[in-house]
Amino acid sequence: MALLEIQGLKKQFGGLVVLDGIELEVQQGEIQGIIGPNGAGKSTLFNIINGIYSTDAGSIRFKNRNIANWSVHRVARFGIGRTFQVARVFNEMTVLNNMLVPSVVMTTSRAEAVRRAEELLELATLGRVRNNLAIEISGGQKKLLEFVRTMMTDPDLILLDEPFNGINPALIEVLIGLVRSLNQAGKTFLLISHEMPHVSQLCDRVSVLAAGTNIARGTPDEVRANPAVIAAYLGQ
Amino acid sequence: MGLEVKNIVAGYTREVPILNGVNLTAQDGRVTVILGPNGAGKSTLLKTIYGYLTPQEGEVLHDGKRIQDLKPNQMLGEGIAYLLQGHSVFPRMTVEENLELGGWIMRGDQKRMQTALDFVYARFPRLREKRSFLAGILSGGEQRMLEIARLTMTGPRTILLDEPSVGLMPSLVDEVYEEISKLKDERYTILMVDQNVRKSMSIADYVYALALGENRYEGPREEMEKKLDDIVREWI
Amino acid sequence: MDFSLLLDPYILTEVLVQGFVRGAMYALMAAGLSLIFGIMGVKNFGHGELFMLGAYAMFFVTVVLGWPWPVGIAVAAVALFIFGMLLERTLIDTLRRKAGRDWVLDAFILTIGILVVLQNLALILFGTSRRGVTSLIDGVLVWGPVIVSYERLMILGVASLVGLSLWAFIRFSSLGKAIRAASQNPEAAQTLGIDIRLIYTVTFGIGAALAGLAGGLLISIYPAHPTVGFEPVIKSLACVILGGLGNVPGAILAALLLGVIEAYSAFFMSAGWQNVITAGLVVLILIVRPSGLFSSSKVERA
Amino acid sequence: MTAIPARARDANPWRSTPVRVLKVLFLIGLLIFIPPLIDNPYITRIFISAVMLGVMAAIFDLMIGYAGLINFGYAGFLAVGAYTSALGTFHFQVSPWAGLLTGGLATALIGLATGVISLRLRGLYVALLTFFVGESIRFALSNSPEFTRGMLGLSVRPLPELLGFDFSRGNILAYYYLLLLLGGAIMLLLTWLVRSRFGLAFEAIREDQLATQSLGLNTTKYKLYNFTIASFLAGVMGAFYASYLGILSPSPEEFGVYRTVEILTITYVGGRGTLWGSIFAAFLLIGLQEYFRGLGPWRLVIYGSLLIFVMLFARRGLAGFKKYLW
Repeated sequence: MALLEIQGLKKQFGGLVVLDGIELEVQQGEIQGIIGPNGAGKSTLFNIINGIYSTDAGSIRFKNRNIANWSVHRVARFGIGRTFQVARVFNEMTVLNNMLVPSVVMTTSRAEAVRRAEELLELATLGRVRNNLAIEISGGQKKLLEFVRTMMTDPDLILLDEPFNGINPALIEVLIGLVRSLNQAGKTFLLISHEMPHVSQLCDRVSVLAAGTNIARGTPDEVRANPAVIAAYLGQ
Repeated sequence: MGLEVKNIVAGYTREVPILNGVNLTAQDGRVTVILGPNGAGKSTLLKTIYGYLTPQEGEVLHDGKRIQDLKPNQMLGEGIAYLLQGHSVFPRMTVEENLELGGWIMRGDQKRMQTALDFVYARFPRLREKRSFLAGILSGGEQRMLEIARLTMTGPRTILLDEPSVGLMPSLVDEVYEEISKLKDERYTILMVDQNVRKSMSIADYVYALALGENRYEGPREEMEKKLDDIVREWI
Repeated sequence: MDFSLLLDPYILTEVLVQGFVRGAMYALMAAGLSLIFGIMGVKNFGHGELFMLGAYAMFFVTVVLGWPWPVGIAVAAVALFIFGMLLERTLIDTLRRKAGRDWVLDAFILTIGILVVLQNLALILFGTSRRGVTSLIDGVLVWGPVIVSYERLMILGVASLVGLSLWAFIRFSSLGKAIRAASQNPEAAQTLGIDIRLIYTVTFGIGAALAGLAGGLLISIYPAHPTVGFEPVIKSLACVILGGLGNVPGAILAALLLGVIEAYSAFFMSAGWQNVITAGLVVLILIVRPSGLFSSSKVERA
Repeated sequence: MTAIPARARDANPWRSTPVRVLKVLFLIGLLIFIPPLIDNPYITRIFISAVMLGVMAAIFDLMIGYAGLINFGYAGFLAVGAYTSALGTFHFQVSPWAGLLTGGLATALIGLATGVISLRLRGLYVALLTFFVGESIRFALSNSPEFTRGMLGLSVRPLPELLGFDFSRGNILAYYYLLLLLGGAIMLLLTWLVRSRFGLAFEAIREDQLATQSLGLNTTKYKLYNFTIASFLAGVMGAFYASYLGILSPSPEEFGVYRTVEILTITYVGGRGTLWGSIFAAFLLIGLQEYFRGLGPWRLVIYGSLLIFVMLFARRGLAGFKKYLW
C-alpha cells in the first residue's frame, strides 16, 4: 500500500487546464523526484496536496484517507509537511522561535521542543544563528530553516518545492545530507527540482510532469533516456 | 551594433547573484534566442537589461550606448520594447486604448499616433475589428496578439520577448511564432527567452544556452540544432 | 409617522435636493478617495482635512479678498492639487520605499498622522470659530410646487460638471489613460514608458483637488472649521466601501444613494441614528460582500 | 552549544541580568513612590493617564503588534467596558467591582463577534470593519439617552470601599494604586501570553498565515483568541476608566476615533510588538502633552508629527532605541 496515492487529479484555473488527470504514488520510505518543464503544474500539485487549492476531480489518498479538499492545517497535522519555492520563514521572529511555532499544537513540553529544535538547527548548521531574526539570515539558510521547521511537526511525508534554488553549494551538501539521514530514519520525501544532478543523487524514482499530465516514471537514468521526456523539454 | 550584454552579474539580493557574468550580443535585425533550464537566469537577464535590476558588475550597451543606469520607463525612449512574461494587457481598457498606451511616449503627436495605429491595424486586421472591445474579454491568443502589436507602436529597434508562448493553449502557439517571424522579416532586433525549444529554434538566427547564470553554449542556429538533444539532456 | 407626507411634492423635492447635495459632497470626496486607493493602495484617512483646507481657501478668497465664488472654488481645487502632490512626494513616497509588505496598512496609519497634524495646525492658525458664508448665490427657483434655492442648484451643477470632467479626463486624456493603465497593470505600464511614481503623485494631487473643491463648494452649508472634515471623510469612506474599494463609479453611485437615503431617513429618525444606519450598512457589506455593491469581480483581500 | 551573539551582547555590564533587574525595580519604585512623595493631585492624574493609556496601548499592541490585526474601533470597545460597568451600577445596582468583570465580559463578547465577522478579511479591511463597528457602538450609545443619557453624560458612582481602602473621588491615590495593581496584572498576563505558545502562534500569523497553517496551526482559532482576549482586557480597562473618570459621554474625543488614534500612536511610538514599549511611550507622550500644555493644539501637532516620524524613519519605535537606552 502506497503512502500517498493520487488518482485522476484535475484542476483548472479559469479556462486553463493546469492539471489533467495526474496519477502518482509514493511508497513509504522512498525519495521521489518530480521534474518537468515550466508550467507543467508541479507547484500546483503541491498546493493541492497541501490543501491550498481545491480539486476539480480525483482523489488524494494519504495513509488510507482521502485528504482532497482538507484544510491546510488539517493536512499538516495528518502528517504532510512542505516547503515553498520561495522560503516562507517568519521574518521578524528569531530562528529558534521559527522552529518552535509547530510546537504550539503539539503535546510535547516546551523544553523538549527546544531541545529538538536546537538539535535540528545544529544538523542544518544554523545553530550559530538561532538567536538572529530570520530576516537577517541568507536566502539559502532560510530554505534550510524552512525545511527543518517542517521537520518539527514530525511529518511522515515531506514535500520539498525546489529545495536547491538560490542556495550555495555548501548548504546544498548540508541539505542533501539531512534529507538522506531523515530518510534513513523512515521519512518519505517528494521533491520538485530542476537540478537534475541533485535529483539523481537523492531520488530512487522520478516522475515527469508535462502540460498537466505525467508522461514518464522511472529511475533517474531511465527517465533521462526516455525520448518522450526529451520531447517534452523541447516543446511542441 | 544591436544589444550587447557584457559580463553581467546581477540578482535580487547581493549575496546570491542569479547571473554570474553573462555575455551575449543580439545582432541588429536578427532573432537571438536564449535557452536554458528553469533557474538558469533567463528572465532575470531580460529584467536586468530593461532596468528592473541594477547589475552589480558589467555593462549593457544598446547601439553602443550604456543603458544599465536607465529606469524601465526610459527604455522605450531608447528604442527597446519588452514583452513581459504572462498577461500584460490592460483588461478593463479597449483594444485601441491599449494600443494608444503602447504609443504613450509619443502622446503629444496625434499624427504619428494615428499613423502607428493604422500601421498596426493593417498588420493585425483582427485587432481593428475588435478595436472597441475591452482587452480583458479577448481570447488568450488575441490578447497575446495585442501585446505584440502594442510593442511595435513606437517603432522600436529592439524587442525583448519573455516566454511568448507560455500559458497559451497549444492550438494558439503556432500563431504567436508566426507573428514573431513576421517581426523578424521586418528587421526588428529580437532577443527572446523561451522554454519552447523547438518553436523558438525555428525562427532563431543565433542561440545562447545558459546554465546557472553563465553562458554554456552558443552558436548559429544550424550549429546549435545538431547539439540540441545533448543540450536538453543536460537539463534533465 | 405619516408616510403620505413623503409623496407631497414640496417635501419630495426638498428631500431629493437635500439628498443630492449631500450625495454630491460625498461623491466628490469618495471619488478622490477611491481613485487614490485604486491606484496607490492608500486609504487616505486625512482626506477630510483636505476638504477642510479647501473650505478655508474658499473663505479666504471669497470673504477676505472678496473675489467671486467661482474663483474661490478654482483656487481651492488648484491649491489642494499642489498640496496633495507635495504630501505624496514628501511623505507617502518615502513610506513606499520603507514599508515593504506592510505598505497598505502603514500608509493608512501615516495618513492618520497627517490628519492629526493638519487638523491641529488649522486650529492654531484659524481658531475654533466657524468661517463661512450664508450663501454664495441668493434667490430661489419656484417651479410649480417645486422650490429650490439657486445655491443648491449651483452646487449640484458644479459637482456634476466636475464629475463629468473627471470622467472625461480619466476616459480620454492620455494622462488619464496612463492612470488607468497603472492601476490595472503597473509593471506593464512601466514597460510602455509610463513613470509610475509620477502617476502616483498626480493621482494623489487629483484626489486632494477633488476634496478641496468639495470643501470650497459647500462652504455655505459646512462653514470652515478645523474638524469640519470629520463627517465627510467618514461618510465618503463608507461610500468607497459600499461602491467597492478602488471602483470610482461605484463610489459615486454609492455616494448619491447614501445622500438620498440619509435625507429620507431624516424624516424617520434623528441624525444620530442615521449614522448608526450608515455604519451598520458598511459593516454588513464588509461581511457579506467585501467587494462592494457594484462590483462583479472578486475582491483581493489584502 | 554556545550562543555566541547572545553572550557577546551580555558582555556589557550595564546589560547584565542583575543590572536589568535593578533597573526594572528602580522604575517600579518610581511608579510607586513618586505620586505620594510629590503629593500633588495634578502629578498623580498625569501618572494615572500615562499608566492607563500605556496599558490600553499594550493591549492594542497584542492585536496589531503580535497578530497583525488592527482594531481601529478600539475606543468603541473601551466604551463597551465602561458603559457596561456604569450602566450595571446605574440601572441594576451591580457593584462597580463586579463591573470590572462584567465590562470585560461584555467587551469580550463584542470582540468575539467582531472577530468572527472579520475573519475573512485582512489588513486594511479589518481596520475599516472594526472602525465602523466602533462607530456603531458609539452612535448607539449617544442615541439612546433614555438609557445611557447620551451626550448629556452618565455619572458613574465611585468604587465602594474595599478592604478598608477608600475609593471616594477625592482619593485619587487609591485609584492610582488600584490602577497599578490592575495594570500590572494585565501587563504580566500579556507578557506571559506573548511568551507562551499563544504568542508564537500570534507572531507566526502576523508574519505568514499560509506558512503557519502549513505547520498545522488553525489560524482562525488563534486570531479569535487574540481578538477576544484583547477585547476582554480592553473592557476591564474601560470599566476602570469609567469609575475613575466619574462621568461618561460618547464623544469622539472620549470613545471615538480620536481616542483610538491616541492609543494607536502610543503603541506605534513604543514600537509594535513590544508590550512594555507602550508604557514608556505613554509616559513620553503624556509627559510631552503636559509639558507643552501651554502650547495648546501644538502638542497634538507634535503627537501627529511623532506618529509620522515613527512611520517613516523609526519604524520600530522606541524599541529601536532600546540598545542605547536600556
